[in-house]
Amino acid sequence: MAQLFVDADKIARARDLARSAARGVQAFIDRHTTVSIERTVLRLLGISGAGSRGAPLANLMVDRLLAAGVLQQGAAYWLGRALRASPGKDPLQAIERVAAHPEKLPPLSPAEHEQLKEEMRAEARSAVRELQGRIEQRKELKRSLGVGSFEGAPWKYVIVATGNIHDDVEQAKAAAQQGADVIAVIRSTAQSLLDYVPHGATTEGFGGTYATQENFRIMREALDAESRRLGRYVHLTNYSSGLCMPEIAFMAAYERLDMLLNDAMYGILFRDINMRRTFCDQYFSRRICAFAEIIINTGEDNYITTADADEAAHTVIASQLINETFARLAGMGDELIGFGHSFEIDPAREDTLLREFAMAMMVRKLFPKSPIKYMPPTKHKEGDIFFSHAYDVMADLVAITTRQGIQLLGMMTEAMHNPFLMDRYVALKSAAYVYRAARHLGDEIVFNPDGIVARRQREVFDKALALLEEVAKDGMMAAIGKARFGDTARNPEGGKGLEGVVERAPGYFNPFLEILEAKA
Amino acid sequence: MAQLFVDADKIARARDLARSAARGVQAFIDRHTTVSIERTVLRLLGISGAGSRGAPLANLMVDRLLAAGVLQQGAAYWLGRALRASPGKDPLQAIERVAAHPEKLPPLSPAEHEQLKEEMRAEARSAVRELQGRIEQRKELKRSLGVGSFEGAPWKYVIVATGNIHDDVEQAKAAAQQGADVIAVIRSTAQSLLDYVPHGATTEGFGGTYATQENFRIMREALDAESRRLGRYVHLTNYSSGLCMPEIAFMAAYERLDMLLNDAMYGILFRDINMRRTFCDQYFSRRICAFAEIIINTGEDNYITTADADEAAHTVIASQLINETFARLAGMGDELIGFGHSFEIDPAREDTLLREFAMAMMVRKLFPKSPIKYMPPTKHKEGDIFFSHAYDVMADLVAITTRQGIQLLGMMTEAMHNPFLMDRYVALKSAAYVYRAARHLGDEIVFNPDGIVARRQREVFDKALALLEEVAKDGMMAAIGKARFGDTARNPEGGKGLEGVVERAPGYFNPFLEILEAKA
Amino acid sequence: MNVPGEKHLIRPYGDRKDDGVIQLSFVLPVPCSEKAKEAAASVAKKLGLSHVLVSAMEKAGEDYSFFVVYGRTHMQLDYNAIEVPVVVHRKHGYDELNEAIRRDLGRRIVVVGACIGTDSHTTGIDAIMNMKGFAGDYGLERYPMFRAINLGSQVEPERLVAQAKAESADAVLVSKVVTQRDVHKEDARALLDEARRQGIFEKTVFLFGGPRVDHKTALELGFDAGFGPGTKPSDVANFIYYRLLERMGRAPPPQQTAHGTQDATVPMTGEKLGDTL
Amino acid sequence: MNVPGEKHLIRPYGDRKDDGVIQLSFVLPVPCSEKAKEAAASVAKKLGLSHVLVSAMEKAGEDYSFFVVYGRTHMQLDYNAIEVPVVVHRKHGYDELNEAIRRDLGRRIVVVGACIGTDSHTTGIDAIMNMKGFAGDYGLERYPMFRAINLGSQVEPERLVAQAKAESADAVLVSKVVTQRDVHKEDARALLDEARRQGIFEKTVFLFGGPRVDHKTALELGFDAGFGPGTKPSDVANFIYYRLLERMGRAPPPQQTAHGTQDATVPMTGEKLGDTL
Ligand code: B12
Ligand code: B12
Ligand SMILES: Cc1ncc(COP(=O)(O)O)c(C=O)c1O
Ligand SMILES: Cc1ncc(COP(=O)(O)O)c(C=O)c1O
Repeated sequence: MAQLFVDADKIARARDLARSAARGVQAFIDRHTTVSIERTVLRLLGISGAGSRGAPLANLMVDRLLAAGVLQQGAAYWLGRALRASPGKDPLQAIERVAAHPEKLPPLSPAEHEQLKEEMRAEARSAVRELQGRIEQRKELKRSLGVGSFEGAPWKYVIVATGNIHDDVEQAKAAAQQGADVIAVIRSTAQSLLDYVPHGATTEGFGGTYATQENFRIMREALDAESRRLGRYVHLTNYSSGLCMPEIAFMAAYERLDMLLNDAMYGILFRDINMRRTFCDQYFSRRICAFAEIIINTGEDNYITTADADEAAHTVIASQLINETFARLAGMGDELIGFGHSFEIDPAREDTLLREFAMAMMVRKLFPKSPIKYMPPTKHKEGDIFFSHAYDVMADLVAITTRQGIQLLGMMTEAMHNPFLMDRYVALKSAAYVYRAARHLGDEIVFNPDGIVARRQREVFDKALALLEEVAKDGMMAAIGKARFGDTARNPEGGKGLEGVVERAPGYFNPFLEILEAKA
Repeated sequence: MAQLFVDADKIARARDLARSAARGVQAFIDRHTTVSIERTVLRLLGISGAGSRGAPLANLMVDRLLAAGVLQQGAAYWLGRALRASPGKDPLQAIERVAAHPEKLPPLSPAEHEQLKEEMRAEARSAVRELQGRIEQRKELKRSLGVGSFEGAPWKYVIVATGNIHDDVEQAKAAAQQGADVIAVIRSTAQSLLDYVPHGATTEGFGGTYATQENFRIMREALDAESRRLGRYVHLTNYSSGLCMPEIAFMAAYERLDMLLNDAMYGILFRDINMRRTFCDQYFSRRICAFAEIIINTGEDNYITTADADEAAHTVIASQLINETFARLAGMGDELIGFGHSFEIDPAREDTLLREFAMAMMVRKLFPKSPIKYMPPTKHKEGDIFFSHAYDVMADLVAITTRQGIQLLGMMTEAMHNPFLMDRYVALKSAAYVYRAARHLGDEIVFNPDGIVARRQREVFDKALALLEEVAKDGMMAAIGKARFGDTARNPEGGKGLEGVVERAPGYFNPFLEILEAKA
Repeated sequence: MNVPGEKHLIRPYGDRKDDGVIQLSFVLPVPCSEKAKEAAASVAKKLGLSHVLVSAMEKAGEDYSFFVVYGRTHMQLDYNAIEVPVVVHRKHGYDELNEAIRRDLGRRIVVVGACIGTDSHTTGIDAIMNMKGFAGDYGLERYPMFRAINLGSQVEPERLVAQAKAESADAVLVSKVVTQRDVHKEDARALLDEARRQGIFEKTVFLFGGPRVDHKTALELGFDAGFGPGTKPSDVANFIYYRLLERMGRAPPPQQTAHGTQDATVPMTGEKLGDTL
Repeated sequence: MNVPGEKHLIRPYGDRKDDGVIQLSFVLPVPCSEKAKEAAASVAKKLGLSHVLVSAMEKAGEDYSFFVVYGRTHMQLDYNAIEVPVVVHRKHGYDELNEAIRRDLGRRIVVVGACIGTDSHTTGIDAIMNMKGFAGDYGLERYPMFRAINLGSQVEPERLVAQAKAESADAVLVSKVVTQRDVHKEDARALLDEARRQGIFEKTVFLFGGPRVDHKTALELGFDAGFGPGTKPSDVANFIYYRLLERMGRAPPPQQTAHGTQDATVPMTGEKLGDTL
């Protein structure tokens, strides 16, 4: 059950505003590419290894092309040229060769040019076919097994974060055996700022484990086995976020991940990544997610861990509508957009359960077809694990009652450390109890249409609408400049990774974008 | 908020049945007295000390009178006779004297007889006046201080049970400081079967601390001081239950206790105390409670710790209606009847929260003027304290949402030991959070009138009605004989304490009963 | 890594294998203060923990502080060195057992039980003896080959023993639930003394049960067996049958186990126990 | 019973004074079984506990068991022997402190702060430095006599030190929240090394803060002070003022404390700390 007390025209109006705000940005996106988009193209084309000092080949190549000032043609184009210029040579050397003196390259006749592109398109099509195959395997396994604790129950989402992929596997398996439906491997703190994706299996991370293609593979393999044993499909998720959004989206798709944290603004606001860079990257990464049918989780919960959850509630709604627009512009269906929000109101206040119900129901109803991602209390968690546990239990109750799609289970030790094995066990057992005990509560109760909950919804939505009016007027980038989201101001020239944004040349060539955009 | 989905005529019908079932018993009660009623009369008349081997004087005297076969006259009468027979002598010796050869006593002229009774009545009136004074003190202090966490919040009731009154005081003070509104000093397991009330302060008990007048005094004194310091009145409760119901009721009244566990049938079913004895004792004890404005708590929660909570739910309702009748027959106002029930459904089942809501709302609404006493999960508690805590939190939610009057807070260590200091702290902190978070939830939500909750209420009430039909037909005692309550069969001649029941002589004299029955 | 014979060293596991993480909570009788917090930390250190983190200091009263502490122990346990002999007797099903009794004893087994002393927690003994049974497992009363007499609650030793004598019972079943200050042990001893006094101690099987009872303690107290939480009537029925056979010199004596007698007749399943503990 | 000079022996308290009751929970990397339960009991016994009760054995995974255990420790602590020197400085109120700075230093105090390394948990440093402050207590930015420059998150040591140097800051405020595998200490050391390299270490006050920071560790790392959970901006403002006075030889050096600097400038209230821990 979930009730919405906001009137329909206001909601329609808000969506229009979000759309027009996004349109400007999308125009920019369509005129640009980034180093990480181009690296992703190369990875799609099979450039997967790493150089001597661990630097991924895709990075080495793209860096050369960027330095040579020719990236705006598209990496796929240059790989084609390079291989044709020095057939049989190893791709990196070939690229280095052409990048050294691009001007020296013999010009191509229009026919040759077309032929080259056709060859690359053929490559791309077969790459996409292979990818498609792997995605089908994932869907097939899931189809063949049960999903979730029962129809309509949120998927129980827990985090593993030991820093060591092998410990992560141990803990993920234990969690799966105790009822976890989704395993999230949290990344090492540093990773979002790396402009490359580390290579291979890793055993040292801080606050998390590096997201690498090999780590993805290891964990998914373990979860496939576990899913089969349990007869229940266990999802895997990670972060397509930071400076490598599209690359990680590709790796995730390839390694059969089910979900990705992927937000149009998180990197900008919480990692001070340049906004142009993030906007371009989120687009291509979402194109890949749309193709791979990966559910994305947006990061609005983060706003209210920084700002006051009660005061900033409207920014969550506004941001979700913006994320929705961007996701749709990238060809994503509603069923793939997991809107994030959370149970974060200061428990020292009164009627917090009512206010959380108000938000949870509103989000649920604003995006009826989407798998809402519900986050637990974190900011006001205490070292008193018994209290923290009681606090989490209230979030479990709201989650099952309002039928959130995916619930990240709160950890009683949230205020201290990354979840321990026992913390996850305690959370899973209590969540299972609350889901069971309140299974049909949502169908039983109705909230007073003029009560605290209804009024709270209207108040929050009105503020969200006002904010969107402003954003639509000033434009997204300006609004971010005025710290309208997450209490943080960012400007279009600031932040990390701007150097990696390149205006596309007229002849910009990206065979995958052609395929993905055609598909939609 | 609480909703009742049972139709009014059925409720009226059920009350009639309970009344007619009780009427037969009340007729019996009015024709009998018991050793403990008579001991209470003596205690009211100031016989408070204990003999050499710790036996209370009141017991020594009443035993003599019973042995002499003259108790049916009433102890007050014999005390009068004795003091007149040997003026200035110590009362015990005086009684022993008359009891030795009652037949040898010179007969009294009707005038003398009347005069003697008048003297005793005068004694009684002054005793009652003194008692009244002490009760006023209690009410005065309460009036002068705040009560409960906020208007409409259940009073937080916690148990202390160290076995040592001095440790109990320590723990009670700590609990009061952390928000406890009611302190219950649990009795030693053995006590309900003792046919006397131990004397003085005690430091050794099992599963609880002996209920003695001195222990009452010590604890109330400590709580008075604490209440003043905190500016919040902290109630004290104990058990008027077992073989000494009326005596403990008197001691509690005298020592300014606020509540008493007192049930018309608990002793019969759970302590195998003779039913005639208990019915008589509960009557006089409740007369005293009515006079002293002591809130009684009935023990229906016990049925569902023995039988299955879901299956036996109707016995709780039927028993409450019977307790109501008996209480009213003893002159108690609804505001003094704290009907007991509890959150005991096996958490392994589905929709237990809905079923608990159904019961909690029904009880709340059946007795709108009464302070409902809500008990926590106990039977299905586990050694996993984290799970147990989550389970208790759900009971807190139901308590605040349905506005139960008094909530006994669940202990996460219920399955292991009597509450430790830290267990109480954890329970109080979480209850305070849940009360705060859900403060107005009850005013916000409405249950579906044809939903699981509504249907469950009707189902339970119909069964209760059927049971009452049977009880009214066969009569209370027969019904108990058929194990209709608490899965336990008892017969009128069985159980402990029958020897202490005597038919009143035509001239039976009990000046206090005269006063108390007149008052009503 | 568990190679029989070899050592199998284990340690508590929180974040990473063998990190030794343990959570503690306790109350100290001092008001909250930095000093109290330091005291809490030293409690943990005195227990031999390192990386001590006092994650919560809560005011549990003006003179009491409640602490939640995390730390790491450096102890190791050799899991292979832990002794829990499991008895090999095969557990009979309901019909099979009745049949076996008929065959091997040729008569009904008589058991008398009660919840003794001032204890009136009957649900435990009822679960074992009455028709209904426990967790879907029939109670002894239901077995054609058992005659089960349940005296209920608050039964004094004298009475229980006298009754057993009168019925010339094969086994006496004793339940104690209240354990504060070890009253359950006192009462249990009193019962056996009474049995000796009335001279039925030798010829009768004595079983002790309750949530805080385990086989080891029961044996120490002089009982034939102890039964803890989660006991099923069928465990008890099987145990009595085998014990009687054995007294007739017809079965291998079950080895003593350090545990509730689930495993005196059946290899037990931790889960189950985990659930009912 | 707390007579200064004399011993004040305390022990954990559960049911009765000095019973030594402690609750434990931990995971062992073995499946649930009676043997596992016995192993859990021996963990508690090896910690020196008696009356060990394994109240729960839960299946935390096929190869992992989660235990809740109660037991009693026999240790005693002499509460009077626990050392937590409290500094005597009087804590100035907002206006009073601004006034004092004007009077005693005659200029604004310049502080530069950041959340360093890869750590982007800025709410802590923001709570101290920004206008808004924390728990109703104004942030440094708000004080007329402070000039507070907050560089925000993920600032590399070089940058923070360079900035401090450029502003010739009186104090550098460093925040670290992520502590897994002690990364907060590494980063803190890196910062001070950088300060030495750029030659501002001697003349600048260095403060370290975060949820897992305490004064003791901070001192060990080479900082002037450490500030833990619940720190108020006013605590920090006062500390800096006194420390600068002292460097001018104008105030008694605050004794070192073993704790968060609430009590380096004010006698602290456990409650508060209890609440925010
Ligand atoms: C139900 C209950 C009651 C009911 C009892 C109703 C009844 N007819 O039994 C009522 C409400 C009457 C009650 C009263 C009291 N109770 Co009570 N009660 C409980 C409760 C909630 C559940 C016990 C239960 O029924 N368990 C279910 C049964 C099936 O499990 P079991 O007893 O372990 O039995 C199993 C095994 O142990 C074994 N078994 C048991 N006995 C035997 C015997 C044999 C021979 C064999 C083979 C096996 C066997 O087989 C059974 C099936 O597997 C517990 C708390 C808890 N959750 O455990 C408190 C608890 C037992 N009660 C407690 C107390 C203190 C009391 C009181 C003394 C409180 C008071 N001072 O008023 C009173 C007085 C009772 C008295 N005079 O003895 C304490 C005991 C503390 C301690 N360890 O000493 C507990 C633990 C609650 C607490 N934390 O304080 N109680
Ligand atoms: C909010 C939050 C976030 C927000 C941060 C937003 C922001 N702008 O700060 C977001 C969502 C971005 C976030 C992300 C992550 N987080 Co985070 N986060 C938290 C959370 C929920 C609350 C922290 C907080 O704001 N506390 C409130 C402030 C006011 O308290 P405080 O920091 O202690 O500050 C006070 C005192 O310490 C002191 N103080 C602090 N600094 C300083 C400095 C000086 C000079 C002085 C004098 C005083 C002082 O004064 C302050 C006021 O009293 C905690 C969990 C928790 N409840 O603690 C996890 C937590 C800190 N996060 C954690 C992790 C692992 C992460 C991630 C690394 C997870 C991941 N791998 O993706 C990411 C990446 C962050 C990064 N790159 O650093 C872990 C850290 C585990 C550990 N001990 O190592 C925690 C504990 C959660 C957990 N249990 O796993 N997080
Ligand atoms: C969208 C998104 N990306 C990433 C992260 C994790 O932070 P980091 O950028 O350090 O991986 C979060 C944290 O919740 C998030 O919501
Ligand atoms: C009415 C009543 N009396 C007494 C008791 C306590 O038992 P005992 O008779 O052992 O004091 C209870 C237990 O809940 C009760 O409900």
